[in-house]
Amino acid sequence: MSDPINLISQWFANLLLSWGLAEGLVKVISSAIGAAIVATLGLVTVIALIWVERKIAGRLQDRLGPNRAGPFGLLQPFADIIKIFTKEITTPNGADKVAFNIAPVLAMASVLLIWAVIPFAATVVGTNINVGVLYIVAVGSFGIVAVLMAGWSSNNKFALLGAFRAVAQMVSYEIPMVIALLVPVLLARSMGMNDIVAAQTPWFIVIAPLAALIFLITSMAEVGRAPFDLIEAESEIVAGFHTEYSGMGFGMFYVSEFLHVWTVGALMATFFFGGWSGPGAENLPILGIVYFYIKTFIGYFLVTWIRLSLPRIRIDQLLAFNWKFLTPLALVILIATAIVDKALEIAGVERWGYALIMLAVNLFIGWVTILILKAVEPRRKRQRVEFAPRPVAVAPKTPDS
Amino acid sequence: MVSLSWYLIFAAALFSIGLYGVLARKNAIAILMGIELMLNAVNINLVAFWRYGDLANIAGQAFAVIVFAVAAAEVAVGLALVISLYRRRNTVAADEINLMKW
Amino acid sequence: MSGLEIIFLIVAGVTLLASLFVVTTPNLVHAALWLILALFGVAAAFVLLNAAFLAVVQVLVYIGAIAVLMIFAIMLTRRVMKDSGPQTNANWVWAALLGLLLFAGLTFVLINSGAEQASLPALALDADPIAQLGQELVSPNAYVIPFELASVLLLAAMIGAIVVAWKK
Amino acid sequence: MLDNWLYIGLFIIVALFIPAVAVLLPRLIGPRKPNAIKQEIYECGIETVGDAWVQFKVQYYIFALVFLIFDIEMIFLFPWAVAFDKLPLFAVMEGVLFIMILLVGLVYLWRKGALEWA
Repeated sequence: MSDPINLISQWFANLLLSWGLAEGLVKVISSAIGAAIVATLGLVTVIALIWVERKIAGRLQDRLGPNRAGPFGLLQPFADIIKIFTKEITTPNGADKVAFNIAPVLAMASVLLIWAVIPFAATVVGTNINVGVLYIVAVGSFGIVAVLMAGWSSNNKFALLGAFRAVAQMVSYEIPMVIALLVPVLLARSMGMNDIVAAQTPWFIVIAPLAALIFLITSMAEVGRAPFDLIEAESEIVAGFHTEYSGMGFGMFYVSEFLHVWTVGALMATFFFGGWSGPGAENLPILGIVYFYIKTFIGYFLVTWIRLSLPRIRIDQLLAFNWKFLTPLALVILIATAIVDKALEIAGVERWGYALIMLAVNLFIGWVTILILKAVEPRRKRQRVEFAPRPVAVAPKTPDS
Repeated sequence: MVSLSWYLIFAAALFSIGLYGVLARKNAIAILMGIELMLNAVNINLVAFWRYGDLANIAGQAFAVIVFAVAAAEVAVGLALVISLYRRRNTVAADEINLMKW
Repeated sequence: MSGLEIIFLIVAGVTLLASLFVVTTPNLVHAALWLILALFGVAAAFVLLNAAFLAVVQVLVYIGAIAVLMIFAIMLTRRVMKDSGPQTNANWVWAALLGLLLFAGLTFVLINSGAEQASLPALALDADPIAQLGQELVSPNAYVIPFELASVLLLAAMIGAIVVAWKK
Repeated sequence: MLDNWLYIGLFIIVALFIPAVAVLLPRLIGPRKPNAIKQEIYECGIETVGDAWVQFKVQYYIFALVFLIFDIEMIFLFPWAVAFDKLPLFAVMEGVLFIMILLVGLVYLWRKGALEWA
C-alpha cells in the first residue's frame, strides 16, 4: 500500500470517526475537503501557468517575458493577483446586476467542475462516475450559459454581439468534439474516466489518431484561443462578452480561460495518451501523478504553441471548417471505427494486430480526406503583384529647369 | 426513506406550474417554457417508476430518452414558428395570432 | 429525517420555486435563466433516483442546448420585451385555479394510491443501466423502432424548423 | 453510487464558492468611487446610441438549432457505444444506420445553404 494520498484520507476519516461523528457526516466532511483540495490545486496551477505562458509567449516571440519581479519574474503572477484584487469593480449603467455578477462565477465553476472526474493516478481520482465523459461535456454547457449571461447583462452592444458569436462558435464545435469523444468511449466500452485510462493498451492516440486531432482542434475552439479567438477579437468587437468587466470580474474569465487550456491538456492526456499510465504507475500512484502532469503539460504546450503561431480566422471560415470538414470527418471516423472494431472482434484479432489495423484505417481515412481536399480546392499559385520599379525619392523640380 | 409518492407529488407540482405557464402566459416563447416544465415532470415520473419498480426493466429510462428527443424537436420547430411569426406579423403574443381562427 | 430526505426536499423546493419564477417573471430572459435553474433541479432529482446518465443528458440537452436556443429566440424577437403591458392573458386567474385544482386532485389521488408503500429495490452492483439501455435501444425485441424513429423525427424537425425560420 | 455524486454535489458548492469569494472580496477591499462617466457603457469613447438590443442574424438561431438536433442524436449513441461488447452485428448496423441518417441531415443542410454564414 504505497499510496500516501489514500492513506492520509483514510487516516483522517478514522480520526473523525474516533471523535464520535456519524459515518455519513464523516463522508460529507472528507468529500468536501477532497473537493476543496482538488479545486484549489486547479487555481494554484493557474498561478503557475500565467507565468509559464508568458515566458513561453516571450520566448516564441523573441523577447524575454516577465523578468523583473523576483528571479526569472517568478513573482509576476503574485503581483498581478494583488493588483487585480485591489482594482475597483465597475458595473455599467443599465446592467442586470445579479446576472452580471453571477456570470464570471459560473464561468469559473464550469471549468473547475471538470476536475472532479479527472483521474490523477490509479487510485487518486476525485470520483469515477460511470458517465464521466458526458459529465465533462455537460459541465461545459454551464460555460455557454455564463457567456450568454455576461453578454446579455452588460447592456453593451459589443458584449452581446461577442456573446452571440461565442455561443455560436462553442455550440458548433461541440458537435465534432462529442463525436470525437464517442471514439474513445467506444474503444473502452465505458464512459468512466478511469476505465478509459485503464483500457489504453496501447494508447488511443495509436488506435484513433484522427479522433485525437479532432478533439484537440475542437477543444481549442471551445476555449476560444487563437486561431479561434473571434470571441474576443479585439479589433472587431472590443473584448467580446467581457467588455464591461473590470477587476476580478474580468479576472475570473481570464483565469477560467487559462485553466481551461490546462484542462484541455489533461483531457487529451486522459483520453488519448494513457492518462496516468506509464512504467511502474500501477504500483506507485505518485509516479502516475508525475506521468499525468508531464503529459498534461505537453498537451498544454502544444495548444499554447499553436495559439502563438497562427493568425485569427474569419467567422465564415470558422463555421465552414466546422460544419463542412470536421463534422463529416468525425462521423466517418465513428462509422469506420465501429464497423472495423466489430469486424475485428468477430475475426478474433487481438491487441497489437487490432491496433495496427485501426491505425491503418485511420491513416487511410486521413489520406483520402487530403485527396478530397486537394480535389475540391486545389492550392492556388501564389500570386505576386508586380509593380514597376520606382525611385525612392525624386528630386524636386526646380522652376528654372 | 424518500418514498415514491414524494417524487410523484413533486412531479405533479411541477406539471401544474407548467400548465399554469402554458395557459396564462401571453408570450409564445414563455408558453414553450411551460411545456418544457410539463415534459420534465413527466420525465421525473418515468424515472421514478423505473427506480421503484423492476430495475431490470429499463422501459422508464428508454422512454425518458425518447421524451428528450421529442422535447428537442418540439422546441426546435416551435421556436422556428415563433421567429417566423415575429418576422411576418411583428408579434409573439399568442392571443394576437388568430389568423386561423375564422 | 435522513440526509437523503433533506437533500430531496432542498432539490424539490429549489426546483419548484425556480419554476414558479419561470411562469411569473415578466422579463423573458430572467424567465429563461430561472428555467435553467429549474431544469438543473430536475437533473439533481435524476441523480437522487440513481439515473446518472439521464441527469447528465438533462444538463447537456436542456441547459446546454434548449435553454440557449430559447435565449437566442428571445433575443431575435426582442422588441416584445419592451412592451410594458401585462405578460399574462385575461385567463390567468382561471389558469391558476386550474393548476391548483390539478395539483390538489393529483396529490389526493397519489396519497390514496398506495405509492407510499412502494419499496425501493436495492441496486445490483454488477448491473450497468447504461449498457442495458444501449443494448435495448438497438435490440429488435425492444426499442429499435422508437430509436430509429427518433432519428427520423429529429431529422424532420430540423428540416422543418430551418424551412420555417429561413429568411429568403 | 450516490457517494460519487455526493462528492460532485460538494464539488459544485466548492467550485461556486471559491470564485464567488474572489468576486466579492475586491468589493470589500478595493476602492469604490463610482461616477457617471465611469459607469457609462463602453463604446470606444462614443456616446451610446440606442440600447444594446440590436437586431441579430437569424443565422445564429439556425446554428443553435442544428446543434440541438445533433446533440440529441449523439447522446443516443453513447449507450450504444458503452454496450458495444454485447451488441450483435445487426445492432451495430442499427447504430451505423442512425449515424447515416445524421449524415443525410448534414448533407441536406449543406445543399440548402444553411451552413453558409453570409
